[in-house]
Amino acid sequence: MNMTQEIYSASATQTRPREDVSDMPSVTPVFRIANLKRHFDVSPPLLNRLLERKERQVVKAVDGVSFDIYRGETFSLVGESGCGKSTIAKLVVGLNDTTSGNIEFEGEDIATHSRQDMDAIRHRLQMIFQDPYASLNPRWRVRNIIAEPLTVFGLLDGQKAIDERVATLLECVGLNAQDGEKYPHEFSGGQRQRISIARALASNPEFIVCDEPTSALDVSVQAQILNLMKDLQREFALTYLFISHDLSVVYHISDRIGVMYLGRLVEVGTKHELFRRPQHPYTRMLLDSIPDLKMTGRARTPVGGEVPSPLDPPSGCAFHPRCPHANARCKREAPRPLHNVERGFVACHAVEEGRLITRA
Amino acid sequence: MTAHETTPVLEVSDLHIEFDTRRGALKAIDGVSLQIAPGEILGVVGESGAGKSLTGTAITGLLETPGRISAGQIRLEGKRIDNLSQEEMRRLRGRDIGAIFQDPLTSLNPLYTIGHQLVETIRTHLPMSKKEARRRAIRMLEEVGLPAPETRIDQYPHQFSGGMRQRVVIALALCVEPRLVIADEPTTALDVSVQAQIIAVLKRLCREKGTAVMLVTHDMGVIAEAADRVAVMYAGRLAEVGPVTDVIKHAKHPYTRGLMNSIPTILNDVDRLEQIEGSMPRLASIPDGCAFNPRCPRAFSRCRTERPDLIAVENSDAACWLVEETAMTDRSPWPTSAPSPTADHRRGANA
Amino acid sequence: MSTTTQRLGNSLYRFIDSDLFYSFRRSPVTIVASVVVVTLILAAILAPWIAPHDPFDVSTLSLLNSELPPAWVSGGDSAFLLGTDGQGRDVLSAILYGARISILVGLASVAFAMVLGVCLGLLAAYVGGAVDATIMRIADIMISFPPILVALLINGVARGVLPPEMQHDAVIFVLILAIGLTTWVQYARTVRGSTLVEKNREYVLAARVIGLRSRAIMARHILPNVVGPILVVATVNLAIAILIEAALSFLGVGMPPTEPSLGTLIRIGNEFLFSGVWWVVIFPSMVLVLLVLSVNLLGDWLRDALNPKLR
Amino acid sequence: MIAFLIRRLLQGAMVMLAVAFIAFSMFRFVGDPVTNMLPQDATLEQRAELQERLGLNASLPVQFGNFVTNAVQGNFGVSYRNQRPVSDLIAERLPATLEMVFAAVVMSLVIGIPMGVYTALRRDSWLSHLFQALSLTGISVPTFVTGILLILVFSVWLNWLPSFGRGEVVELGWWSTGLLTVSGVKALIMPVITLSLFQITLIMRLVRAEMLEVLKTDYIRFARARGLTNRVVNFGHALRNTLMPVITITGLQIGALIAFAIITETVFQWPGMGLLFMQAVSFVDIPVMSAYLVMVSLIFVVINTIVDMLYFVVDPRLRVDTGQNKTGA
Amino acid sequence: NTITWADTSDVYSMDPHGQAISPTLAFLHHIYEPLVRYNKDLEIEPALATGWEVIRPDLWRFSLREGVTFHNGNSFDADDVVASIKRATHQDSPIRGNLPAVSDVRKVDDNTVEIQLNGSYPLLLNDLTNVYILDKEWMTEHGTLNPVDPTQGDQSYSTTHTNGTGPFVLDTRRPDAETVLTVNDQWWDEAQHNLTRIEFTPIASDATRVSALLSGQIDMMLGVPLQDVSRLENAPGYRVLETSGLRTIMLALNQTPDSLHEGDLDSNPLRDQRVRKALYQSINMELIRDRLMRGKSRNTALPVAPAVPGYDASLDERFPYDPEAAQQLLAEAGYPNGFTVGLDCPNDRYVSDEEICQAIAAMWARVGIETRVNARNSSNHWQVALNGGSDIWMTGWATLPMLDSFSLLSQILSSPHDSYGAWNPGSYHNPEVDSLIEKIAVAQDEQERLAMISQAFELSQADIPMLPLHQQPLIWAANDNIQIPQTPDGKVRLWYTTVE
Ligand SMILES: Nc1ncnc2c1ncn2[C@@H]1O[C@H](COP(=O)(O)OP(=O)(O)OP(=O)(O)O)[C@@H](O)[C@H]1O
Ligand SMILES: Nc1ncnc2c1ncn2[C@@H]1O[C@H](COP(=O)(O)OP(=O)(O)OP(=O)(O)O)[C@@H](O)[C@H]1O
Ligand SMILES: [Mg+2]
Ligand SMILES: [Mg+2]
Ligand code: NI
Repeated sequence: MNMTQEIYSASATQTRPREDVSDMPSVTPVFRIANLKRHFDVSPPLLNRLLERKERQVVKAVDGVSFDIYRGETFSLVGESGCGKSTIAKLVVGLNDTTSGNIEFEGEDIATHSRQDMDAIRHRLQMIFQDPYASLNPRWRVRNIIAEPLTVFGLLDGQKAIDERVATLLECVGLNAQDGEKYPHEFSGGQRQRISIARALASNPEFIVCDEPTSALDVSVQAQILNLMKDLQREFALTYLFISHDLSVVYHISDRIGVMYLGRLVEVGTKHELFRRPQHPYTRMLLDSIPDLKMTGRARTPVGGEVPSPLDPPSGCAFHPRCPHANARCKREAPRPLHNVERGFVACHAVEEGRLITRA
Repeated sequence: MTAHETTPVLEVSDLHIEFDTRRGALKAIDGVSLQIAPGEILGVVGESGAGKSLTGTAITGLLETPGRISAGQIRLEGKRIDNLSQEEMRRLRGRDIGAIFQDPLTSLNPLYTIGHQLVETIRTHLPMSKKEARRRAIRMLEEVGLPAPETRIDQYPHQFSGGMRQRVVIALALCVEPRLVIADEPTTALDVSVQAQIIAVLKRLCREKGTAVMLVTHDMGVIAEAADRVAVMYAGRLAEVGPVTDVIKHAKHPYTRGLMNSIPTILNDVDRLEQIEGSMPRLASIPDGCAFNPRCPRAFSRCRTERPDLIAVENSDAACWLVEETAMTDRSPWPTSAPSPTADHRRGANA
Repeated sequence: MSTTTQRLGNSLYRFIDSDLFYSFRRSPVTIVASVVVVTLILAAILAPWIAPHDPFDVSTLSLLNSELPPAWVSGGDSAFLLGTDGQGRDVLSAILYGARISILVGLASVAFAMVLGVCLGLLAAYVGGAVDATIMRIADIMISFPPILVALLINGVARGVLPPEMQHDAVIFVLILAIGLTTWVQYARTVRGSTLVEKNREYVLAARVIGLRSRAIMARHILPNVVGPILVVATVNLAIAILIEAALSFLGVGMPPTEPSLGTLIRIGNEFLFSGVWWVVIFPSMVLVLLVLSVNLLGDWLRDALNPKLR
Repeated sequence: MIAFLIRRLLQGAMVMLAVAFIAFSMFRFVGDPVTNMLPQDATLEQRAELQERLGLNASLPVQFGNFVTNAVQGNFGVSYRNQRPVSDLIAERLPATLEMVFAAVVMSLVIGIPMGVYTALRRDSWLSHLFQALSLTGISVPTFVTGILLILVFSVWLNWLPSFGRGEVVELGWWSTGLLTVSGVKALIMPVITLSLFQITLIMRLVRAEMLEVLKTDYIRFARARGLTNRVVNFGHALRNTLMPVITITGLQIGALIAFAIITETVFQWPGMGLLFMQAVSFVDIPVMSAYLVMVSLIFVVINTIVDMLYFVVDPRLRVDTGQNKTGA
Repeated sequence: NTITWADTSDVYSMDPHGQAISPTLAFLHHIYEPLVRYNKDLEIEPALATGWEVIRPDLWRFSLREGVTFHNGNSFDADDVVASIKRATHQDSPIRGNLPAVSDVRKVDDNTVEIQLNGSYPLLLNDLTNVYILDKEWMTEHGTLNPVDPTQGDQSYSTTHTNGTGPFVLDTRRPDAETVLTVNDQWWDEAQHNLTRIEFTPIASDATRVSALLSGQIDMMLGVPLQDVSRLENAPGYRVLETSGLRTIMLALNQTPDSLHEGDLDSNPLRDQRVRKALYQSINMELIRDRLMRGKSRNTALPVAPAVPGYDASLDERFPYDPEAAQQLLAEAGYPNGFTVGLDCPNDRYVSDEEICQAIAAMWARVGIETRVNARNSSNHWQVALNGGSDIWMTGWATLPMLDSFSLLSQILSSPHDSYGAWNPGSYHNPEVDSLIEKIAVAQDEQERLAMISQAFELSQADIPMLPLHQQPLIWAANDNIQIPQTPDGKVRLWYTTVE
């Protein structure tokens, strides 16, 4: 038996999952993302292309991604750097325009929304960012930072109402109401992330995108923030799109997880499905590469090779150069999602063909 | 303990580092003592600002004003190096002490080929012709797992990926076979998958060459995987030092314990993580007594007045009064199950 | 009411406690420089009240008083502390009024260049694409053209275009325009650079998530964060603007002798240098150098103080 | 690389055209050459006739068209004042200005860079402070004041150096050089000092600032950590990286120097292009003014292009792939 | 013996017919010669012509000097004179205006030429002093028989090369840097100089020029700034040469427009003789002379200098300086509180031009006239002034090259018509003066002519068409060992110069 398997079985036996797939909070997706694409044109200028016979270069940052997010759940995206996680996050909150595909928020396609239409729903979507130092305007008082969504959306009238709301929000995220008078640099990283969260909560959103909210924080602080997020989720019935490359964090916080590789989702499943029975070879590899505390001295099985350049992704299944199970078909043909688990899928020829035995 | 049988490669005793600022001297490192034996990998962990890098910097002699070593000694293979002249220290660097920095993207001079940088390093320390040095450089690149080193040696840093560059940096740090390598967060800037490769390379090479390594990181996973012993730093002090398994599994210091427990794991499903309330104090406002006392759930009056030294307990040393007390009462300081997390998270971080 | 005063007090305390103020207090040279600058600016502003004579009021000039040496030199007249020029104009008063014009031209052209440069820089960085390319190309052209030359040209054109009776009053605006047009590039570049950095900062993304319009983001978020570098450029450019004005006046295309700036005073006085009437050139030169030097010192200090990397 | 060059050249052509147009349209306004070209007793008809002959009555686009067509062929007309082909005049003056500017550039680099390096490396030594203080004074004293003072001291009081002109020159083909005679070199000293004083301090401050930045970078720290000698770190690594922006600025500054030469040449009566220009301005010698502007912009364009090319030589990041560096993570 | 000297601007061209600029023509006189020339007392004397007779009022005959050779060795004869005068009066010649009366020139024999005028014209000799004779063969050889018109993009061999008959030969020339002449050993005249070499350098900046003299780089300079005179006088080894020049500085008054450009008066006070007189009487010329001009200028009531034919000492009495009277006059004219007026000045043309304007502005201010001084470089100044854009403007008139009062009368005091009154944009108009001027133009009898000139001056003086100020000084400085004659026309004649 291999190490990873040991973990899977161990976790399966040790604890019961908090919630089962069947008692998920909702069955209607809040978000329905279908065949979403976002390409960036990074070609050299025309003259260079003409003279140096270079091709037009396009980064397919997100290249046909489909998934649903259900009300009240935490859906996570994991994957190596540059695989397109942040791009999806930005697309979802409307910071980026889609190249093609749909983003349906409660049945409305916001990808094609006009500015005005978008304004109407904007306050229901919020975002928390990675860098607690860069995400707060250093020249603004915390009070104003948190109040900004309130004033921009015109949610509250009167300075007094706003002040009260800010105070409540500050306390809600575990800070003092008086802290509003201070400037961001007077806070530690963790406290700043709390301020970010308070700002995100200000407009009473239903849905929050969290782009690596803890990866810049120390573990002890990370625990505080993760706990806070969970508490808030319960209290305000929030839905999270959570992005991270730390699998342990993802495992801890999410209900369902999508694994991305070079702009595509290779596997989606509930966290227990995914961690106990990873199907895609890439998911397995990722799981194998998690360093784990309790396994001191164990050599991880490093994933071979490096992430290919997104400018020039491999043909067929983008993972094939690093995949131990790749064959000719993998090189040729991109796999289609195989919906073989509830609320999830896997995109792999080997799984589809049954060449790969699902572990555990 | 076996580390004392031979002279340690590195011996830091009671190191103090201060920064002269406008508001007086700040004690950034306050009495840190460490030893690393040949071939041993000492992991140094701690929160951001705990003083990990500073310790490493002091050892390599690269501390810059306004920072200065205000007390303590640093010995390399028994020889004092903290009082060496700049020039003597420079000769030591690279030859006896190698260093690896966090960001491989910026550690290499973009204007020179990696070969140039390798050869120049080798020739600075070893009397070699250019040709020999180049041959050695190619061998080094091969050892760190750079494919096709003969051709890639003449390329510029920007032609390499992040992981490859970090391999080059490792080659640079190890090319003269130093006795000690200070690796300051060598994998933080890299992807998880690449991280594992780099750690593997570093570990293999140091084992093979018997190089002692001080591996600075805040990633417990990396420590668990690579280190033999761990030093946990908190607010410029050592909280605990001990063999990696002991520290991780049976931490003696409440901070270490809290730290370990706050790391999410896929081994079990928990709804809430255990959390240490508050955050590390700023250097200017380190509390009296144990630096951890305001955040410590088990702090008692002595902790607030008297500063604990490292106290040996089992295989480790921990700077905690609890350890001393329990040693006397001969009872494990910790109940088998962790104390339940504080009830109200909202009172959290107002330290 | 009390909260505002408290807040004010708070801000004051914050400022006094700030690193900026600390580094200011620590640098005697900077303190001296700022005292000089403030004194000169005050003296210039208050010139109509503190100057012993009004050099613009020609009816008070008398050739009988021409070329009197400074009061302490034999032959000097205590009514004319620093002596008089060939028209019998009090040199001290002329310097005060001249500094007034030099500083006015300096400040106004810096303000003009700043507004222009900041707007264009923000626009270029935030809109990007063709707008960016166009603005920056123009900037490239402008920067490859030395200010003196451009200012000479603008001056020439203005002199030709304006009806003769307007030229007299327009000179100062022409100078401001000319100097402003030649120095906006630095602001644009600085702002563009900083904006490109800032606009991808997450706090800007956060504002965009809220749906804040670009203009509001630029004004409320980005601009306050790029003032530091702008301030540094502005201080340095103030010195440069004063020098350009002086150079233009020296070349004879600046302020007319009836409303002399420091540069004009030097140009006029220069002709007297060998003839022993040194005070008409030495004193204005000293004031000019002192002014520019102090502004430069302030700029230097500000640059270092605002650059955390150099601390 | 080729694409880059072509883009640069196109850009240069655009600049030149823009400059030509600006220069040209502006000259309609700078004054009336007629009064300078006729004796005082000239009659009204004589004046009208001269105006006509000068083509000042033709429409602007027509004049501009003629101008550009001629200018492209190197024909800028004949100077009203000197009555010689402007191209000859410029060719005659060019060596004087270029020699002075070149000497000033060399001087500012030779003095400015070491001073900058020194002040960056020994930030707290008294010599550094002295250099710093000097540099501030250097950028605060107007060029003309410097020039006047130099003349006063070295020509009038001490009588060491000539106060005007180029001294004796030697003709090397069409290039006349003052560098080969004692009096030529002596004549060069004060103008060059005047001209380069500002540049020296500029270069020094630039080098210092860049060097300080570079010294903070990781690769310098890493170079130190590798035990490289101070010399190698400071001069092999730090200086080389520092010099990149210095190249650009120096390139740009050559342009500025040519412009500042106007003042220096006026003060020292240096028979260069700047003096020619100033004389042309006061005489309203339109052909000379336009030619000067076009010439100066041509020099800028050429220098900037050379500087850009230099970058390709110096910076390996540009040499290999131009489009790539945008996509880095 | 070398003399190195400096003037404020360079010689523009080496072609004596390519321009009409006085200093350039004066310089070229060292190389080329006219038929008749001025001597050092400003009397006309024979040069290449030995004699002349007026055959008819419109036909003059000149006998030419024999045995003269050009610098290239060619001999001088009537063909050269004919070719040169034809060249100078050619349709495209820039110098055509200097010979307005000549309609034709004919060779009679090798040593005699006849000049045909288009009417009676008494000033032909004056005009001829500025027309130099070139060698016909040389011109033919180098294709420069036709005049050179730089405005047409022309330039020719003669712009940069010379071949004259004068006392000096062009050695080298670097425009704006240095022009070197060496002595012509073959000169026909007896040399009164002892020079072997002349080096000429233009130095525009006054301060630089003075320091060049003081540092020994030059031996002589023109245009000594007033403020440096005393210093040079006191410096050992130097000598200051000064004389009152021909150039009379005046303020011209614009009576053309119905209202002034400056200020918001809706009448033109300058049309009122009382106002003009008030302006006149409120200027304290003594003070200006003593202070600004350091006693070097010569205050004048006439627009011409004493050396100019037509000058009449009896008329040269200024209205006294009298501010009270001026105020009185202003009040009488209906401007008891004065008015605002513009005073336009060149700042690079005359001695202390701008300063004089400023001083006058101060004086006028004291009688209640607010004066806006606009100083411009001369090309801008003239552009504005001659197009009627100024209220009051400074102008100077030296009557050069003609050196006769007629020049001033016809250009400034005559109302504008035909070739008259080009410099009278202010529309001064007095029919009596106009008709006198027309008579003066053709008067053959010198005495009668001068009388008429005096009469014209007297008539116009009463009108106060402009405010005459002074004759500006001509100040040169040279090393002690240089002897050089100085004439009011300001021309340097080095063939009279000796160096010890
Ligand atoms: N504005 C852009 N222009 C061009 N390329 C872009 C842009 N934004 C992102 N990309 C490219 O798209 C790809 C995906 O980027 P993205 O930021 O979504 O990755 P990520 O998964 O969030 O990575 P990380 O974990 O490092 O945050 C990358 O290759 C990136 O270079
Ligand atoms: N130049 C300096 N001036 C003042 N304080 C400094 C300076 N450099 C470092 N410090 C302080 O020294 C302490 C230790 O810093 P150090 O870089 O060693 O932390 P670290 O443990 O490496 O943190 P990280 O994980 O963020 O790298 C920090 O609190 C820092 O604020
Ligand atoms: Mg991301
Ligand atoms: Mg660190
Ligand atoms: Ni032991």
